[in-house]
Amino acid sequence: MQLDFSEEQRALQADVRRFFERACPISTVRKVIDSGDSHDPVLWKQVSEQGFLAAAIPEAFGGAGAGYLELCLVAEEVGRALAPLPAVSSLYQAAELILMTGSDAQKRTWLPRIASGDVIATVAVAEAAGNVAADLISAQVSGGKLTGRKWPVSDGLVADLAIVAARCDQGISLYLVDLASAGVSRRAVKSIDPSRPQAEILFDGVAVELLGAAGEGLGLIDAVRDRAAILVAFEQIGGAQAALDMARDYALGRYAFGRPIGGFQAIKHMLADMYVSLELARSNSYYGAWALATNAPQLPLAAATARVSAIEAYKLCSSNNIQTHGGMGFTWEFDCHLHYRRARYLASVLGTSPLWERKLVAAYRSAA
Amino acid sequence: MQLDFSEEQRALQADVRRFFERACPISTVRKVIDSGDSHDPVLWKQVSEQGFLAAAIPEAFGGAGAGYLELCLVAEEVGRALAPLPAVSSLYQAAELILMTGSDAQKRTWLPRIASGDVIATVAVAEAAGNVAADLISAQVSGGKLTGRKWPVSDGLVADLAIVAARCDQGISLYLVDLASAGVSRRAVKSIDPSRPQAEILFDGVAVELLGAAGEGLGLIDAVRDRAAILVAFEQIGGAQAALDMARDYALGRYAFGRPIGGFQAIKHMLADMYVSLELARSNSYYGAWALATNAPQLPLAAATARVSAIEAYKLCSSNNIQTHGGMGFTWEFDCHLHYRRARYLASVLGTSPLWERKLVAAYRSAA
Amino acid sequence: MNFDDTPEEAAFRARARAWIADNAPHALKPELEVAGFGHLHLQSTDALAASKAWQKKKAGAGWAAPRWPKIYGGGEVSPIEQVIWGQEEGVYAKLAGPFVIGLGMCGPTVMHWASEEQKRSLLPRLAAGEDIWCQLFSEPVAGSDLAGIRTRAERDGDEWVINGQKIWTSGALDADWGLLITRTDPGVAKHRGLTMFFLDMKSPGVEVRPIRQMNQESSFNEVYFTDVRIPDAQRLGAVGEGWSVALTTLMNERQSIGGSMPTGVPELFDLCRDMDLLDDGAVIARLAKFAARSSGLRYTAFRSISALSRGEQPGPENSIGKLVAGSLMQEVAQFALDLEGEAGLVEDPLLAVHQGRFQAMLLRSPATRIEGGSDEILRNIIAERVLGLPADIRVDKDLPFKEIPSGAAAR
Amino acid sequence: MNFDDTPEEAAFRARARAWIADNAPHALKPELEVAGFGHLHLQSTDALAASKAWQKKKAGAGWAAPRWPKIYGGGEVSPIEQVIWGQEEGVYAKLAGPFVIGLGMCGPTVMHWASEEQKRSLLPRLAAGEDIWCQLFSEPVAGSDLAGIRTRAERDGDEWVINGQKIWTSGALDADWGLLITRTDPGVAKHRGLTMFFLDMKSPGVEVRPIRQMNQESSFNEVYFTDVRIPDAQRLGAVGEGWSVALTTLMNERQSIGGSMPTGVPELFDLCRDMDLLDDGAVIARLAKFAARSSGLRYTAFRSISALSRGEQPGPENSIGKLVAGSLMQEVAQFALDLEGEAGLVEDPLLAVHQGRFQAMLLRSPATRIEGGSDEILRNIIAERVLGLPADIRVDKDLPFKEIPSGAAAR
Repeated sequence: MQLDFSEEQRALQADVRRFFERACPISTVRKVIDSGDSHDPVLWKQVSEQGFLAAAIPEAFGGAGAGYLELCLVAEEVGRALAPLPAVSSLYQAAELILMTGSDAQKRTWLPRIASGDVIATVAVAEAAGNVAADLISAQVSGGKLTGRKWPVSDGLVADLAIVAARCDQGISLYLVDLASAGVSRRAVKSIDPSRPQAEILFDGVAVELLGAAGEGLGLIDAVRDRAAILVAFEQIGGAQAALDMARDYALGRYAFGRPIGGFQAIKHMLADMYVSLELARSNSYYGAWALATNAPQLPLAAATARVSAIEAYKLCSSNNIQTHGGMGFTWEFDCHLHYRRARYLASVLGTSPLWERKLVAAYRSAA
Repeated sequence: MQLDFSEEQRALQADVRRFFERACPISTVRKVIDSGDSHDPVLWKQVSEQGFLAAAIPEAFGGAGAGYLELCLVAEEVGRALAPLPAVSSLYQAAELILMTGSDAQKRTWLPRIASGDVIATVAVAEAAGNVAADLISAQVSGGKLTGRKWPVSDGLVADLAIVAARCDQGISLYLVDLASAGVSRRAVKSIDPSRPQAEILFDGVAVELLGAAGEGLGLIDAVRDRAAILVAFEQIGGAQAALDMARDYALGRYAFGRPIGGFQAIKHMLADMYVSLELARSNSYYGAWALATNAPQLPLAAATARVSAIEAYKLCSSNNIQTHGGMGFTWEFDCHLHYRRARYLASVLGTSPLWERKLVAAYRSAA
Repeated sequence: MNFDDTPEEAAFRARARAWIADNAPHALKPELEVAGFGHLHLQSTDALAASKAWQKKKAGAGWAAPRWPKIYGGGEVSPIEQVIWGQEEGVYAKLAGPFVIGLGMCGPTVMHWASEEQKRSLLPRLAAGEDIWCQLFSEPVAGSDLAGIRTRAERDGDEWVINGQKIWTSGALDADWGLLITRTDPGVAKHRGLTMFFLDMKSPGVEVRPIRQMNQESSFNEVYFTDVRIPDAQRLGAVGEGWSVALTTLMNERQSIGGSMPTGVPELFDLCRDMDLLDDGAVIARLAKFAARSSGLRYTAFRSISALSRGEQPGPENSIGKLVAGSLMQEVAQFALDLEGEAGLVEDPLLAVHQGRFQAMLLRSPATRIEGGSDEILRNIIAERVLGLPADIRVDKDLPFKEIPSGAAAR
Repeated sequence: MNFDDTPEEAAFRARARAWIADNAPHALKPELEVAGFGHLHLQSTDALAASKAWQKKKAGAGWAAPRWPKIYGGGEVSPIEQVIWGQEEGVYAKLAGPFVIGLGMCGPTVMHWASEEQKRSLLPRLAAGEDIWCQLFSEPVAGSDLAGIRTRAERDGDEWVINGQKIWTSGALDADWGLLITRTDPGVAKHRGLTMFFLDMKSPGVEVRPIRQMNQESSFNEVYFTDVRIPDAQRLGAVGEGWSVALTTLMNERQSIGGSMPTGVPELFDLCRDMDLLDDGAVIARLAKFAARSSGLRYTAFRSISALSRGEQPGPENSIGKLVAGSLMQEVAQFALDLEGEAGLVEDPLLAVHQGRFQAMLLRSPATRIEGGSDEILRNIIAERVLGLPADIRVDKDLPFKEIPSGAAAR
């Protein structure tokens, strides 16, 4: 049994980590936040040239063809570095959807450009409060034209391509929409994690192209989010580990009452609980990686399990990191809040815990 | 505003506490447990003579006529002393039901005998796993005869009178059943809290008498349990306070690493959390006492709120009391497990948290 | 048990209510009602000016510092009357923000330690909102460990020369006066070498820099002192007695009774109702537990008020408020965003669900769990003062201050 | 990433499986499958006799103490092979209960500290189940603080005379030998005055009294020593070196890898299915969180096995098992009883829901959170050994043992 990554995979991860340490120090994250930019284009170009995030796109479509295990480890480093990149939108979701259900022509058209970073793609499903559900979707396609309003759309302001869930005669379908088309208007909306910006997009009779079978939109979203959930879980454990490391380092260096605050049991046990939560999430995520890489029938259960525990671990680690830092923890100047915000972004972006708890129990049930 | 008890009421409470300290040391509780008895008959006789538990039964029906606020404080002392008495069955539920909905004749027949302790009454609703619901009741009355099986029935082995929920043509009704009647058979079943024993009762064509309107059984049970929940909440805060006091005293007297274990933050903060939980429950219970005593329209909300927080407080205090005691905490010889068991009894006996959470939200909703 | 006023309380309440009806700035009411956490912003007028105007008007009728002696600008009401006043003042109390530190902490300290002449000159102006006070206690290396402060005061004739830095000072930008704790002798044990002053915030060498919080507001400041001079007459208490003076201030910090802190629970109910989630079992379970805690806080505050009404000191139950409210609000916010789905990502008040109030709670609540005593400090206080458990071991208690290990963070 | 054996592992597994198919007491399988926590009880036969028979048979083929040198009765297999053996042994491992302490803790200590002659005489009998060993460490006043033990050993010629009391000794009633830590010098610091022995449990002056637990089982005993004599030849390590010897024992305590501890989660799923609650939102929310923790434990154990398979030492992740499992099982039990409604009051296996298994968990789980390292001790271990945080301050570290404050509980 090897529920672990190989030495080669660990070596790749170490390379990716060194790359981000060099190319994406926290000042890069803050520059994106302070400027109101969508992402860091230089970093994006470098990452794309390295092929890190295109690890799971087959070489035939311009990807690195390395595989999902490698992509999981890249995601862990993205999370650790708080990298301001449209990975969740463009790679974990849009590229996966096209791979999963696109026609050969669609794959040839889009995947190489997504892999190269020339095209940023996103997925636009939500329109209102609440997790994704058919009755919350009123965007509509008739006569090949899309009309409706989507918000929030992650990376929506900078994306070139959107995969939009909309209503048609057969139910909810997915459509490829070139966001440069006539009839598209969009604006930035303030995001809880300004390093992962959100947009509102209005579609007013925009020409679209069907992706996948008509009427199967929600099933496809569900399927792709099982896959994305595992990649996001790796971002979460990377982020949680970074937050735990920050808290530990601060607890060792900060003195009160003549000793490091990390010597007080209140802090020691809080950090121990963070560690425990993170290890549980990590182990579940490794299992998820196996299920993703092997396309195992256990994928839905593994994805939901990884996601539920990774959401919890990153929430706990990022908020207790603030608590460990005391007053400095809630300043803008310290980086604690960047993890707290990112933890919330990652907890929301593929649908929130209540949705995944349902999925977990449903999957467990059908597995038993 | 006085969300608190009066000096006179506090003086009564002090009397009751002194009474239980004298008449119900922990050896009395253990005697009931070790002997397999249902309760301590000597203590029951003394309590009945003092009229403590009949505080809220009007003098016209043989009670003390003091009132519900007094009964709440008595209940707190019952809980603190872990008194092995059928108070929840006979007084908080059966007597209340008869008071609430009994005919004048029924009141005259039963209340004086319940008040004097000569009759122990109980309520028999459950028949299966799950909180009370119409479809879980299959006991049935036809032609004035009851047939069915009830379990668990608190104090069912020793009770003289049962109020039984059973199916009739109009739905679920309540019936008074003399347990000395022909066709009644019963046996003790092992209880999670052996100081509060349980029974299984079989009814095979037993003559019964309707209590309250036909078809309104579940509504009546619901209404009486709102009232009983507040009294039980006082037992719970009494028990939780006793468990917290035990843990505090042990933490002060037990040394490890050359100092009292109560000086370690892990123990200090655990005890602080117990205190916080208890204070929240106490405040909610005081509000519940006000609602009970004044028959306020807020009673259902106050009852559910008090019950939800008192269940939580007693669970937390009784399990952390074990944890504070370390190895000794899980021995039979130490008293920690008596609170842990009683906490579970009181959490189950009027229906469990999920039921009361529903009631709380429903009441909040209709209040808003 | 009742929720009624005594006849005396009812009479007082009627008087307060009538005065408020006649005098409050009713035009501001709608804006005040929707004002959220943090600094008060008003559209229609300058918030500080509105605050000062209301405070001044209250002072004229003895409502500005209700408990204080009249001679110092107060109203000499009883503790329970102060609570009733607060209930009646309602949303207009939000205007008192700039004066809270002065009225609640600096004023009582001045009243206890200053000369009669100083009291008569300072306190009525404080009460009337003419002077704003701030509290210069915490330092970058001394938060929970307040006695570890390092700002130096060195005697120079009839004056003291101050150098150092304070942090987490609310209202320092607008303040006229500051209550300042300094170290005058680093050669003795940490609690013994401290001395307290009050300082003219316009003195040369005082520099105030706002701190930007994670929620992008600035409720707090850093204050730097470079050779700031204070006359010895502005010393409160003896040289080296500063810790005793600080305890007066801190004891007053924990005395506020009346309202319970916001928890977000009513707002969460509204959200669930609007989203039609009140029949969802998962929602019910969480909501009920949240509501039970929130309700427990509310009635705990009522129990304290009841004690005041009986003329007693409230018991220790009052100490749980912030500890419960801080993490409750954080949990409520996270759960609300869980319900909002992806829409929870949007902070924009114009677009976000319920005007982004849960996003704001999420970003504000971490500060609540730290400011004015962290969760960990509060649990220690409950364990030690309420439950009587032993104090933590203090390795630095008897060391000369300058020999106490301070780690890298102190440099 | 895979769940497959290496070819070598597969060959080993086949060998183990074949041997078990030929040799295991298959008639006991149904009873072993339903056997719960605590002491093993069998209807069909005497459990201790069955245990000894299986252990003896395993010893004959080298499976009894798989990792040990053959010369001491072992099988000289690799760590991952031991895990595979455990997987294949399955329910029959429940028969090993009486030998777990001896094989896991006493044996390795003897192997490290005893003379060659002693090892050759003691260890093969231990491995073969001919001798049962127990561990005489904890005392009423020394639980988490093990180095605080007070049982005295005083030298008398070639013998030592033992007086005192031990507690929490598993298997003392059946034990032939005990590993005994004593205090030989109360005048030096607590860790320095200790000496380790092994003791014939049938010696005069040894008295064993079972402890009744809250769940009415008796997994543990008190052991009293009155002028018990031990030859000096049965000393392990030098006089005063007992703490080092004890560390050998304790390090072995934490090395068990392979299965994750029971959590009650699969049983809770079964309950919910039987009660038709798997569509209830409140149930889903709790169940999913429980399942995620339980699953996390399972795959954490898999990660440790993977490390063994690579020939590495597992990382610190293995330390979280009991900490998570103990409180998880307690929460699961409470929640199951919440679902059972009033029926949850019944403990009777014949009547209770699911044979009373959740009631049994409720009454067993508090012990799990304490035995073999309390939750608090485990958090300290994680904080210090995994995260590198400072140790607690030890006020008693340098005091002579007899001067260490011990409080009323020690008397």
